[in-house]
Formats: sequence, structure tokens, C-alpha cells
Amino acid sequence: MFLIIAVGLFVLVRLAPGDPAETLVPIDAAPGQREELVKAAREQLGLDKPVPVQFVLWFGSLLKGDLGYSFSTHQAVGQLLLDRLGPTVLLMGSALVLGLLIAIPVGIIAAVRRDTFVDAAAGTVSVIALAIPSFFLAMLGIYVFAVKLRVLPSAGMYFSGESDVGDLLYHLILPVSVLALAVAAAFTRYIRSGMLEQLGQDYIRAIVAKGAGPFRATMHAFRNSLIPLVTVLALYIPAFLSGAVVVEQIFSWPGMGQMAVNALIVRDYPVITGFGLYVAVLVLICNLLADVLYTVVDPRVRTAR
Amino acid sequence: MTAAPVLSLEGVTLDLKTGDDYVRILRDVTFDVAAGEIIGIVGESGSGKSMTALSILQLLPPKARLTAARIGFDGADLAGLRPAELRKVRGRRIGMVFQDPMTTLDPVVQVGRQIDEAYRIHHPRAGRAEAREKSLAMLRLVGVPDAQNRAKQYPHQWSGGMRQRAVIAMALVNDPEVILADEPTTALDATIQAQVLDALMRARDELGVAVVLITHDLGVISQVASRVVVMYAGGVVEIAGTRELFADSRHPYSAALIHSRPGAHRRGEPLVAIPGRPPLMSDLPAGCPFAPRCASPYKSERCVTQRPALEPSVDGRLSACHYRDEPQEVIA
Amino acid sequence: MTTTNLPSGPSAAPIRSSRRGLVPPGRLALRRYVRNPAAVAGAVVLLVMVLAVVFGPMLSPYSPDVGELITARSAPSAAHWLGTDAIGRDQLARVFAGGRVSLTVGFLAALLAVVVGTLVGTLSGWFGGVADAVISRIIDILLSVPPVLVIIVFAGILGPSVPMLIIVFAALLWPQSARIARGVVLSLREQEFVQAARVLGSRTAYIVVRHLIPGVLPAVVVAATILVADAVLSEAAVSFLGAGVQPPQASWGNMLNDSKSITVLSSMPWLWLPPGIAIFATVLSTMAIGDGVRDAIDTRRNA
Amino acid sequence: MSELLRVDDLKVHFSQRGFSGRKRVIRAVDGVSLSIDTNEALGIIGESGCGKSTTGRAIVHLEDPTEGRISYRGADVTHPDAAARRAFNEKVQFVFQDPMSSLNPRMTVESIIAEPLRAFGAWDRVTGPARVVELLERVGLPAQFASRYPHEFSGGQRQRIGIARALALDPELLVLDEPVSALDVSVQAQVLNLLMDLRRQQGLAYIMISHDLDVIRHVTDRIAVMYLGVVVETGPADEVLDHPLHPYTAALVSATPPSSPDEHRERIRLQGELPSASNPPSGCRFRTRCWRATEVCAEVVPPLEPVGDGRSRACHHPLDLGMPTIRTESAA
Repeated sequence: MFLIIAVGLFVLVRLAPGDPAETLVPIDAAPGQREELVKAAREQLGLDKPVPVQFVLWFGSLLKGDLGYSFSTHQAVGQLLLDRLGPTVLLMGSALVLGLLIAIPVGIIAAVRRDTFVDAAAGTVSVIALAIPSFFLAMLGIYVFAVKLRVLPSAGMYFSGESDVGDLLYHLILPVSVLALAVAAAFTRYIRSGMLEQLGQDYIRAIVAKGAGPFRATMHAFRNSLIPLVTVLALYIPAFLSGAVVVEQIFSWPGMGQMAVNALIVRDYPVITGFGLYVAVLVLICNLLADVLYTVVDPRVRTAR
Repeated sequence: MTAAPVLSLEGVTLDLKTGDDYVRILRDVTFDVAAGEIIGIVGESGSGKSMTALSILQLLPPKARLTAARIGFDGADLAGLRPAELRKVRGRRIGMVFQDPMTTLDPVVQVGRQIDEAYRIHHPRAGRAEAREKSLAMLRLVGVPDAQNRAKQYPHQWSGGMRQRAVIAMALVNDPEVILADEPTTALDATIQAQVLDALMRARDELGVAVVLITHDLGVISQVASRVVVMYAGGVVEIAGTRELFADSRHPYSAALIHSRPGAHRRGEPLVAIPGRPPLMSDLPAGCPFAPRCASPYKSERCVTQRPALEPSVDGRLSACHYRDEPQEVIA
Repeated sequence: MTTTNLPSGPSAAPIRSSRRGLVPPGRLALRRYVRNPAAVAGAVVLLVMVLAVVFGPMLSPYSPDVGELITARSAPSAAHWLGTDAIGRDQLARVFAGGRVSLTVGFLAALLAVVVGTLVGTLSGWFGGVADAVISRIIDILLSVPPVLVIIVFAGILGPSVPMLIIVFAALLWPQSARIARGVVLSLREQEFVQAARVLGSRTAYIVVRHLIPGVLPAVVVAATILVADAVLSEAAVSFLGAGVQPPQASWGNMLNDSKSITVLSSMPWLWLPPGIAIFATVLSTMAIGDGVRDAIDTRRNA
Repeated sequence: MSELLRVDDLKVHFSQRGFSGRKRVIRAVDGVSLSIDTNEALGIIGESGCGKSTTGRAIVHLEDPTEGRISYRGADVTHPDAAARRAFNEKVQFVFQDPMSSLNPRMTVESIIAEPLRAFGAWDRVTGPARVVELLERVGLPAQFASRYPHEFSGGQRQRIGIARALALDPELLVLDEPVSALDVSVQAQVLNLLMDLRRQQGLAYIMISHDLDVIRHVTDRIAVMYLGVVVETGPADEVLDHPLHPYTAALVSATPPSSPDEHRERIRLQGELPSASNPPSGCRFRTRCWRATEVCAEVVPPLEPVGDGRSRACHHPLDLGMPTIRTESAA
């Protein structure tokens, strides 16, 4: 699977317009030297070898963790990705946790108090939150909290270059809120419908007939609704990354998304390829995770004869 | 009935909200359950027999309105209890067995734990070991072999018949006075049904629990129940001892029901089919609800205009028919 | 059997009333839809949007691509209802033009995805077997591939273009409709009336036309609305990131990209509020339509 | 009477992937032989999972036979091509268990009943509707039902629509898969009476598949008792059910609730559950639950042998012919 994706990316890079060696050499180099320089660059990049050999070389170095060097910053791509991973994980992780902390109780309450005001309000808010593009929401957020109220920063991770935890948290508030709202909106709906399905099951009525109170019955339903939820959660992560990319861009958050978009503008192929591989690996891991989690959580699968 | 009733329903009336209107689902349901007896409630789909059971413990859909005169149980009126008090009766003093054993157990909790839970809800100070001991005792009583190990399995590892026994064990674990069994064997095969009915009868014999057995199957009733409540269109039409009912019923509906069964006829004979279909609860006839389908020779104008009440006949049997004292002939 | 209003069993007939006597199920569904205010509002808003982007540019006196620098950055006025941007282009004309691109990408991608997805899903569900197992696996994986990121990679390497947007969106969105169609077909295949049709001697073509398509269609319509919403949002996101529709051509997404500088953000809200609201309104109304259709065809509801 | 349909050593196996992903072969039907004559009524009886429905479905080609031979009026129809299959379906029709699911909710009753006519080009605008009305009347439904939709009808009415549809092509044989088990008792009688009439009036033959002994006994002449994919006993209905030869038949009769409290059945309680059809016991499939089983039962598969009077049984230790399972006591 991984091999297929690697081949696909390689082919894609080959199809790209323009010669990477050309772009490597400054345009203003002397006309006579330029051909020499391009040739040298081509040899250096291995572009003079037959295509299959190039692939093997590329794939070999890929397996060693060597993703080549950025055209623009000349940093090793692998290192660049690693550097950018931290802020992105921090952003996504906090938003995911915050979003779920909102979604779980709200979804449960909406299901238990079905067709009440709470349910309708939660439903309306989540539909609106799903329909509003995250970058537009982010712009609204900046406009209100950074521009008008001047209570929150509009961009970056720190004011100074210092790593100060308080400052970091302060900078996290807006981007995390924007992302968490999207998470909360999506999962409130999942949890609500999962809970409704479980609450309608016969076993819930049987638990109430045993003399259980509403809390105990709800917990039984929640445990059962978790089973499909964990797989949905695992499969949601890649989609969530795209939300993070957008938000990073607008808040100048120094994460992978910002890196990818900058690379996109300057056509930094190695960085884009590295990012593509990263996304592909993430998708595969999340799919695997979904399968594994499913067998762990559901006793019907776990104890199958 | 010589024994004092443990449970007595008096004029239970239930409205359910469908769409914008309330529809009357139960009309003035009245009957007693004696200690230690097996009483059958029989009726076709939509007759209200399941709703009657659910009304007793108030396990009703959210938009239900119970306007019972009284559901008497141990000196209290269940219809007037607050939720917290009601919970002390549910599962503790009145147990419940549902129709489909495949769906009444929580699929992600071990069977034994679910029975333990039923015990521990009502015995909060009881330890795990004590609860498990009770659970195993009940599982053995209802005939689950190798209870100790099977209790650690999940419901999907149990067959339907075994699961229904587990549900019965769960209903019995707090030593209740009454068990409400709502079509407990309908989803099961004949040979398995026989085993489960045996388990219910053993519970009655050994624990002295009264069983309210709700079923559409007159055969099951005739096999295990000592008395029968016949329901039609949300009301009780007849209450009789099982033998009397089968030999000489006092209501044309009960009579027709008994005779519409193939087992009551010789092979190939036309069966007694009740023409038409039960009325819609939202659109009950003004008189006797059964009048439009009734084939009794005594049927008269009175049946169409005046709704008969459940009253004793000359020989003391309860029937909701204006002509309860006439012999009920069944016309094919 | 009980007297609950739940669908408790095969013999429990649904509630009937004389009012509903001879009404075909399709008309009943329409009636339910019309009674749902959110769904009707959604349909109206979307219709207005479509009409606006189709006819708006014809009615507008300004070109969306050419501006007059003299009137640059002017606030909304009688001449320029939504003001002008940094190089003096009429913002209203750009919202119309941008809407054309955004809605075209959204609808085309969704249409392509629905057609492909429904076809693949239906065949996969109907024939089953190994092919179905493989297709289901592909569907599962593709469903978790985020379109926006794929576009970034493709645009970064091949360069951004509108046809690429449509193709990539369609390629990544079809699994949604395929999964839905497959699910419906699987359940239809188990329905006894489909089996009955075979015993009755009906030919496969008849079964497909008479039983299968009418069964799958409503669910596909719902899926299509979700896909349109998804595609419009995704287009906006990638154009916002600069990986989608390229300037000077306008799209709602890249209009927001032009305005993300803090100066525009703080002092020229007429440049970013209208496209943002346009995206929001389009997506919200599409979702409302989808919800309305879903509720209307849900036969378990008696209304 | 002449032989209409014959099934020889039919096997239907399904491969199924379990939760663990391992493949198992379910031997739903594992060597069934049957035959039915013109105008005969054959009952197939057994509990869930015994393969009775699969047998019926395989006869009308809803399932693909793994092995064996099906012949109709002497011609092989085991694996028909599309044309042969249509020709076969013109003569042999099927009635489904669930009258809700077997009628397309989006079609009017007229188009539902017209479907087979359209399939065979027997539909035209002038005579078609008249034919539909005639069919509706034959099953006892009024003509104005033709323009309505299935959801407007009760279970019994829907099942009659299903039967009208099956009769549209004037078949010679109907295969009925649990046609009344989803219906209430009173309505069940309507459908059973209709089936008996159709047979008398039209010379129809039918195979009725059911788990209900009373129903089968009432409407069929001859029965086959199935257990775990095989036929264990066949013979005239009354004889087989009153004097079973196979211990399983006896247990099944015993487990079926009697039709009145005065009737007592021999009390045979089978232990345990139905074994898995993917891994049936060696030798006799019933031996794991049989109280008469010996070593030979585990080693040798008992063949279905004729024993005179049109009866056959597959058992190493059959019961005595003189052993009645039902006795009736007069009310004490």
C-alpha cells in the first residue's frame, strides 16, 4: 500500500512542469555557466539516470528517512517535517480534546432530552458550525477578539521568541477554539445519533426495568455508542488535519500546514512530496487504528470464535 | 380466588401521543394478580396487552399519559409513586421479562455482570462476591448449565433460549413478588419455548413468585396459566379460569379466538375466521368494540350503541358482553 | 405485539387516516418536505443564490476582473453596493463571478461523484462477492483521505487548475455516495419484494428500473446535497490557501485569501464578509435541503 | 395424481465469513429428497435453522443448489438458464413470510399483482385491470383495493395480496414459506381457509413450510420433518404427528403447546441447543440431544427408510408405532 502511494507521488513529481534542476540554478547566472550549472545540478539530483533507477534511489533514501532537501530553505525535508510536527500536533490535539469535551456531554444531553430546547439549540449550533468555513470563522474571530476587542493575539505562537507556556496558551486560544468548534459540531451530531440509537434499544428498557436510574441507563447507552465512535474518531483525524492546515495558515501558526502552503507557493517539490507522504502515512495509520480499535472495543469481535 | 391479590389494576387508562393527538391505548383495564399464580393475558397485536404490563412499572414511551384509577401493590398505588420510589419497586419487587432475548441484554457487558447489576442496584452495600453468588444461584434455578463459567461470557455467546433464561434469572435475582413476562417465548422455537416455560414454572414453584404471562398464544396459556385475562382493542373483554375459558367462554371474541386455532378443528375443516380486522384505537366504534366483527346470533342494536362493561355473569364470571349469560356458539 | 406507536412488527400496520387514503408515497414525501420550514428556506436561499450567480453578472454594470484605481478600496455606496477592492474592482460583481466558479466546481464535482458513486455502489452491492469486498475497502480508505490536503499536494506539484479541482474532489467524494447507495442496495436485495420479483419471472432490467432505482434514488439525493456542501466548502478552503482557483479569476475562497491581511480584515469588512457569508449560506441551505429530503422520505415518520 | 415436482439429495451450502474473518461452510440443506404430486399439499416442518425455508427457496431458485437434482414433471430444472427459469416460474410460484416486506411500498396493489403478468407479456391496458380485480376477488378482497398502496392494509390483507400475485399466472404449485406466522390468530384463519379453498377449487398443489404443527397438520396431507438440514421423518400428517417414529418428531410434538387445557402431551424435554450447521454432529445429527442415542448413532448416518403405509424415518432407534403422544382427558 505504502509502495503504491510512493510510486504515485514519484510519478506525480515526474509529471510536474518545469525542470527542478533549472529552478535550482539562479536565473541571473552567466549564460555560459548556466548550462554547466544546470548539468551539475541534474547530476547532483540524479536526474541524469534512467527513471526506474531514479525511483529506486529515491525510494531507498525514503526508507532511510531521507526525503531530500527543500529547494527554498535547503533544509532536510525530514527534519523540516519533524520541526513542524510539534506545533501542529499541539494545535490539533488541544482542539480535539476540547472539541470532544464539549461534544460528549452536549451530544448525550441532546439525545437524552430529545426534542427539547436544549436538543434543538445544540442541533442548530452544530449545523451552523458545520456550514461555516473555518477560515471565515477564524477571520471573524480575529476581527472580533483581536481587532475590535484587542483581547487576543491574531497570529503566531509567541510574542517574543521565548518559549513561555502562558504566552503559548494565550496564543492557542483563538485557533484552538475555531478548530474545536468544528470538532464539537461534527461529534455532537455523531454522539447524539449514536446515543439515540442506543437509547431506543430494548436493553435500555430492560435496564430501567431492573430499577436503574437514568444515569446508569445513560452510561450503558454511552458505552455501546462508543464502539462506532472510536472508528469514526480515528478516521476523522486526516480530515481534521486539513482543517488545521487552513487555520495554521490564517493564524501564521508555524506548523506543517503553513509549511505545506508556503512550499506550494514556491513550488518546493521535495517539501510537497514529503508532506504528501506524511498525509498518506497518516491516512493508512488511521485506517489501521480504526480496525484495531474496533476489535479492542467490541467484545462481539474480540471474543468471536 | 382465595389468596389476597399482590397486584391489582383498577381502571388503568393510557393515552399515547401519536402525531398531534393523544390516542387512547388502554381503556379501563382492571384485574387482580394473586400471590404465586400464573395469570395469562392474551390478545392479538394492538390489543394493549404489552402496554398493560409496561404501565404497571411505568416503562412507557415519553409521550404517554397514564390516567389509572389505581395500580395497587402492597398497599401503595404504583401510578402515584414518585420516580425514585418507583425505582425501588422495579426489578426489586416486580421483575420484568421481555419478548426478544436477543436484544434485552446489553451486548458489551458480560451476562453475569448484568445480573449482578440487577442485584447491586437494590443492594448497594452488597459486595461483588455476594451479588455473583445470588446471580449464579438464579442461573442454576432457571437451568443454565455451567453457570459459573458462562456468566463470564458476553450475550452474543449465548443462544436465544439461554439468554431468555438469563433474563428470567435477572428478573428473579431480588426475590420479587411478581414477574411480568411479555411474550417471553414468542421469539423462540417450540423445543426451546418448552424449556423456558419450565423455567418460569419452576420459579413460581420454588420462589412463590406470581407470573403475569402476556402472550398471543392460547396454547401457551392453556399449558401454564391458571387464569386468563382476554384483551381486545385496549380493554379487558373476559377474565376466567383457564379451563372455564376454553370449555365455555362468556365472550364471543374469546370464543372465536379459541376456535380460530387450527388445533381446535379436524384436519381440512374450515377454521373459524374472525372477519375484518381490529378497529383503530383512534377510531373506536361507539358501542362494543368487537361488534363490527361479532358473529354472535344475539348481536343487537344495543351492541352498536352501548359499550358493555366488564361485569359478572349469573355464574359469577367476568365478561364485557351484553349477552354474557347466553351460551356462546361459534359459527364458522 | 404491543400497541406502541413504534414499528413493532410486520403485522403492525402504520397509522392510517382517511386523509391519507389514496396518496402515493412520493406525494406524501413532498407534502412532508413542504411542511418543514428550514428545508423550504434552504431551497429558496439556494435558488436565489443560483439565480444570482447566473443572471447577476449580466445585470451588473461592472466587470469583475477590471477595476478603476481611482475608486479603489471604497466602502459600499450607491455606485458600488458592496464597495471595491484594492485595485478598484466592484465587489458585488466579483461575488457574482466568484459564485459562478464556486458553485460550478461544487455542483460539477458533486454531480460527477454522485453518478460514479451511485453506479459503483449499486453494482457493488447488487453483485457482492470479491469485487464488492475490494470496492468496500477502497471506499473505506478513500473516505478518510482529506480532499484539501490532496489538492495542496497536487497543486504544489502540477500547479493549480479548476478542472483538477473538480476531478480530485469527484475522485475523493464518490465513495460517500457509493457507500450510501451500496447500503441501500444491500438492504433492498434482502427485501422480499425484490426476491419476489425474481420468482415472478421479472427480468433484471425490470427489477432495476422498477424496484432498485426508486429505492436508491431518495438516498442518493440526500447524499448529493451533502456532497455539494462538502465540495463547496473544500473549494473555498483550497482557493483560500492559494491551491485552487487562481487570481485574477474570482472565487469565494480566494476573495477571502485576498483579504486576510490585518488591514483589510480590520478596516474593510465589505471585502471579506460577503464572500464568507455567501459560502456559509450556500452550505447551510444545501444541508437544510438534505435534512428536509431525508426526513421527508423517512417512512417511519408519520406526519 | 401424478408426480409434479421431485427433489433428490438436495444440498445448499453457504460460505460465510464470521467475525474473526474465517470462512465457514453452513450446510443449510444437506441432502434432502422430497416429491409432491399434483393437487397434493405437502408440509415441511421443523425449527429455525433446520433448512426448511432454504429448501423451499432452492425449489424456486432463490438459492442455488450446491448438489442434487430438482425435476419438474420429469424435466431437470436444477440449474435452469434464464428462459427455462421463467418457464418454471410460470408454473411454480412462491409466497413469502413477511407480507410487509414482500410488497414494494412504492407500488399500487394493481401494479404489484400485475408484475408477473407484465413479466410474461400477459398485460394489456384493457384486460389487465380486469384480471387484477378477478384475482383480488379470488382472494376475498374488494376491487377498489387495486389503486391503494400496501401500507394501507393489515397483515392478513397484505398476505392475501401476495397470494393473489402468486396466482396471477395460474401456477400448478405454490411454495409457501411460513405464510401465516407473521399474522394474528384470527387473521391466520382467514388465510388458511383461503389456501384450502384454492386447493379444492383450482386443483392447486402446495408445499407449506412452517414451524407450527397445528397449522401444518390442518392444511397438509403429508409432512416432512426436518432437523439440521436433513429430513428425519415423512408420512401422512396425522400419523406422523400422532404416532411419531423419530424421537425428534416426538419431542417436537411434545413441546408444542396443546390446544386446550384438557389435552396432555407426553412430556419430553430436549436438553441443549441446536448444534451449528457449519459443523453438524457425525452420524445421526439429532444424537447430541437424543435420549435414545447409542454408539451406532455417532458412527452411522441413519438413512431415510420407508417403513410402509407411506411413512419413512431416519433413525437407528425409532419409537414404537403404538406410542401416542397426545391424550385427551375429559374435564375433571
